[in-house]
Amino acid sequence: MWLAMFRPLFKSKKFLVSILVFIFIVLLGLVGPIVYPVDPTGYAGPFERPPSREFPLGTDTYGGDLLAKVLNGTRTSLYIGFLTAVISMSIGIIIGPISAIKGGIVDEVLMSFTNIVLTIPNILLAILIATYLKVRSAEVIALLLGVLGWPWFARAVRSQLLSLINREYVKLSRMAGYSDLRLAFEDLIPGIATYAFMSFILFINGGILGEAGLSLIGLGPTKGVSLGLVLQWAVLMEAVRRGIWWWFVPPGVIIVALTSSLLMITTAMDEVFNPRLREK
Amino acid sequence: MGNLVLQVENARAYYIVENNYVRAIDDVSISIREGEVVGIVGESGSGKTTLSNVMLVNIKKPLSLIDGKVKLYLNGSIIELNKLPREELQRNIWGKETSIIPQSAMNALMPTKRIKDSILDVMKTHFDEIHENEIIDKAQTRFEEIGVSKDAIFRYPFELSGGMRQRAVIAVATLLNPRFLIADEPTSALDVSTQKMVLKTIQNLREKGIVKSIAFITHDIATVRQIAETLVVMYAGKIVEISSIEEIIREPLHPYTKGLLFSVVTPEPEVKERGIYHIPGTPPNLMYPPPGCRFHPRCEYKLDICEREEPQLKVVNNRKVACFLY
Amino acid sequence: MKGYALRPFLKYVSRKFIFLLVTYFIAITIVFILPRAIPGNPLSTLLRQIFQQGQANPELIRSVHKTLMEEFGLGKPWYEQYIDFITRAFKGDLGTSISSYPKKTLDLIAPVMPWTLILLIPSIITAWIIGNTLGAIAGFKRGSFTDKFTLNFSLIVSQIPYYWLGMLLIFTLSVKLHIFPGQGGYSQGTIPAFTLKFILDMLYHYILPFLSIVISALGGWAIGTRVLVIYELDADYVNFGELLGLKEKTVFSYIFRNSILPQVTGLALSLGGALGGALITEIIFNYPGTGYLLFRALSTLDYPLIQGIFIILIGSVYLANFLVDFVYALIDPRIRLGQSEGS
Amino acid sequence: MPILEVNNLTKIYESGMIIRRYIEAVKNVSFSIEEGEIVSLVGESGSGKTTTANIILRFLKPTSGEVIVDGRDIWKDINTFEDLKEYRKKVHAVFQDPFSSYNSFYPVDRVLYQALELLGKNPKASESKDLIEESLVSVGLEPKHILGKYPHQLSGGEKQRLMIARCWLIRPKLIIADEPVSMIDASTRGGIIKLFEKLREEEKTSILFITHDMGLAYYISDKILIMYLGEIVEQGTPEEIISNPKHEYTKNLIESIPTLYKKWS
Repeated sequence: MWLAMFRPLFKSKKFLVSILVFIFIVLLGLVGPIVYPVDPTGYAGPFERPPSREFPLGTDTYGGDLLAKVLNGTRTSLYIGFLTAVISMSIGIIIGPISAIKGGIVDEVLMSFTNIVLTIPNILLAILIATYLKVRSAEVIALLLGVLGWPWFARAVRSQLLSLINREYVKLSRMAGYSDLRLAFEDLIPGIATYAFMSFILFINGGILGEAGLSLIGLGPTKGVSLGLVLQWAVLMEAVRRGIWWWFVPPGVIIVALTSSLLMITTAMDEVFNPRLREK
Repeated sequence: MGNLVLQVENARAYYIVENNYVRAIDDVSISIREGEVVGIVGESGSGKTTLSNVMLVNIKKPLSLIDGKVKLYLNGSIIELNKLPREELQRNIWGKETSIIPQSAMNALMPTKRIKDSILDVMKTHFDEIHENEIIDKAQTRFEEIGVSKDAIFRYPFELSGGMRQRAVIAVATLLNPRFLIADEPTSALDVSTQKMVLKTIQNLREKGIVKSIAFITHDIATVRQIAETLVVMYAGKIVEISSIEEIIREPLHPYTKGLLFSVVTPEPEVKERGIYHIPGTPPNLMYPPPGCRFHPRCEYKLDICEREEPQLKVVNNRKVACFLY
Repeated sequence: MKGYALRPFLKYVSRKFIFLLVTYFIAITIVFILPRAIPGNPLSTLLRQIFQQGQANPELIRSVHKTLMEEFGLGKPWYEQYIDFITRAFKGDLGTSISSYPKKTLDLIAPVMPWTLILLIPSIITAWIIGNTLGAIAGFKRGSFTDKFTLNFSLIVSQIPYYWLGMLLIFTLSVKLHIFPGQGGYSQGTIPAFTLKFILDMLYHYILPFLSIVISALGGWAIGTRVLVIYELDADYVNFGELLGLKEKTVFSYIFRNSILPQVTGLALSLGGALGGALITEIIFNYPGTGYLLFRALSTLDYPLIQGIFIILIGSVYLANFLVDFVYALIDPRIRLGQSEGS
Repeated sequence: MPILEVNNLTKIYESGMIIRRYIEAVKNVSFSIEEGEIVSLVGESGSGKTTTANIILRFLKPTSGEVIVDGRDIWKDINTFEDLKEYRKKVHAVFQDPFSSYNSFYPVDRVLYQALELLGKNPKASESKDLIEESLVSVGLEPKHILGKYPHQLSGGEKQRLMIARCWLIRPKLIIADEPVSMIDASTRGGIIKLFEKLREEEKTSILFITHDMGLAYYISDKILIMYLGEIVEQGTPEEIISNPKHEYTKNLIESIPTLYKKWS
């Protein structure tokens, strides 16, 4: 059944192209640092060299090897994105269903809370919190972004579940003596699975872009390398105005390629699975 | 019998789905005459809604008119609607000569505009120059004729109750006194009390001469029986029987008509007496219709020929039926 | 009659207002709690740093210390600190800057705020209009080349961070091609004034940061509106309108109008994110706005200034949020007049 | 003893956290159903008939009043999961929408396996397979044509028959049939109606037939209850209701129903 469901996805050109791009970048991040084992934080050679055979992406002001930085940075950014997504999703997948299933006052309280977090400008809040944290590991950044990112998902899960719970097949399963837990696993979760998967992808994007933004104003991870940190140093060292394009172009290209390929994957999935968007 | 108003000749309209055809209507001909209300009855998948689109020549992807003609008789001349480009239909035919009361009248009016503004928009398509006050006056008169307060046109659709909204839609659809009006299941979503009100309204349209003739499309014989004189019965993209409604109720000819009529359950003693009937099986997949008569797999009077040859509509005692039994 | 018609509108608007007010209160509370709740007490770290920096003037250090102790009310019970904080915040006293001691935070923010508003408001509105129009056209012509192109373009563009696009624009149009200035809000050496010369100079500097926000923000709107329009294509009023002869143009205007309404509330929700992006864009462009001030405050760890900026920014976001919702309630008759439910 | 007894049932919906709003969906409704009886609950949309059904099915807690099934109060006397299962075996339902009665992720026969599980039978046992085939045949379905199919592969009528096959397996004492044929084509409706009648004949099943269609109610029921704005405004035998309606609402309703053999004046 699942296989048959996903088959039409592989007919979508958009899906195929974007998944290839995504896999390529994931490989860059996972395998790259192994294939190209240069210390991303170390001193590699001459300053501010344009790309050459020796330094495929050139070097920065401190003689750091930019290819090594970009490969390791990709890895960190992916890690942060993934972790952010896990955190946001976990919160959303707890709050949304509780709100939908419990209903009543529980629902109203949880949804008010969700709406408040939704309306608080979360980027600003992330900046503010990050300011007070002296040590910011990649995990802390992900936690910060993850904790602020879940409300829209919780709301969507709640409303989808509400429509599922009132479906007649759910009532029929209950009439067959299903426990709430069994009902959730057999009838409810499959119904929101594709949506949750698509949201997970969007959360990854949020994490990657959020990290880059925080890093750029000096609030990124305090150790290690990330794509955002590479950009931050490029800005601090005036790389843009001094024409050192190899410093700030590659990390940006990777961010955009990564996040837009992920977004395209979700769009392609939506076109296949959402009957209202399916081409006639 | 009055003069012809609209005629569909040998129409085939197919939906193109993944390199295949869904033969939604297949070789269908129908004539509508002045002053008559024709009921078109059929169940889901019978092609009745496709037929309504063909009568208006509202052919949009994935539907395509493979074959056939749609003729409108206008002041002695004949216009072949199927040959007109869409823009021409929009400007000179739709809303002006032909019109429709759609199935879901609840949401048929632009929700975020006052009804009067929607009316003015319609007028702007048909006339180069319009006088706003004149149109509003005229529209208000029509609203009152139909039984909606004339202030309703200054309201948004959501401010009107269900029955009022339905009638406002009827008023808007008939503002320009179209010769031919399609009512596409206009009452199927309504509670019975509202339904009766709407049926009366539609009946009045003809009595007052606002429209010349009406095609009333429905799945419910009991409803159409209150309003139509002639009944067209459709099954699986074909017309199986055309006759006066009284005769059909007295003596249905086609086995499908018979089955359909005897499955109707109304609170009448006759129904309890005759019992409730049903047709076994399910309608065919119109991507692969059965050979011969499309009803033969479900027909209890099936002959050998039914599997091989397609029955044509033929005249039997002043009635038309497509069945080898006659 | 008139009063009756107003009722749903007022109800909607006042509900929004109360909700935003409560949320703002919570946001300020978070601003209050954060420095006190985070382990390692950043305030004492800060104080230590001030001493360590060993600025020459011990008198200055002492008065900075005194002001900070007062403003943060350290030593007092937390609820007194809290009440102090809130009352001062509502009086508009956002504390004293450390890096620019003894200037009041508000006096530092006031002159840079207009720059941010001038950059942000026109650019997000422009992006909203262009993005929605593009998306609506694409949705209306769904499946066409225009649609596919617009969609793919928007999918990529929507993922470009404002600031990175800013970097690319500076590098190509300023550094390489010398068409536009790549930094600042106006030429160095000129003094802000209401002269035509200055305004032209300002606009000249305005173009690149403006473009970088507009281009990257429009993609998201286009994607969203396209889907809304596609949903609307099969709506009953569209089919009925067409069969009454409405021109394609009119039908499009109907669909456009109805799909854009939810995007108005979308605008309200996106403001926070847009502001965050714009702040960083200002940093890239050395644009003399709040973002740049914030960046300075962050690098000097000027906590009172950082807090002040946040209280103002979050407040502005909520104010704008409310205004957008107000406009929304005005233009959507279903909200203004109160749609009867379940009819 | 009646199989179902509903006494002074009231359901008020409340909403709003600060400003509370109340909607009375069901007002003081009382009726009873005897063994083997078919009772129709007739009302237009919004009359509260589905809310009543949901309360009897124990999906919704009433604000006040009691529902007694087979001598036990369904809220007071059902305390454990086992009690609930026992109750589920006694009361079953067939719903309006055959499409949303099936989860599209599973083959349609899942609804039958669920029923076997409820009865405590091992769905994998060969005896179970026989039971399933038997139930399919009894509702006029060809097992080969149904087993292993997914919901979109069956017609609405077939799906509704399958629902009744499920009732054949469970053999409940009471079936709540909530508009079971209103989404089915007229020409196939009769077959499903007959299946309900057959259940009543052979198993003495009581049926609460919820519908907006007075014709169906007239045809199938022993007793008709007319529901309007949450209240039962009139009840009686079909003949009494049709030929001699007392309440204004009922009169108007009956006058508005299109009839087949007589045309409106």
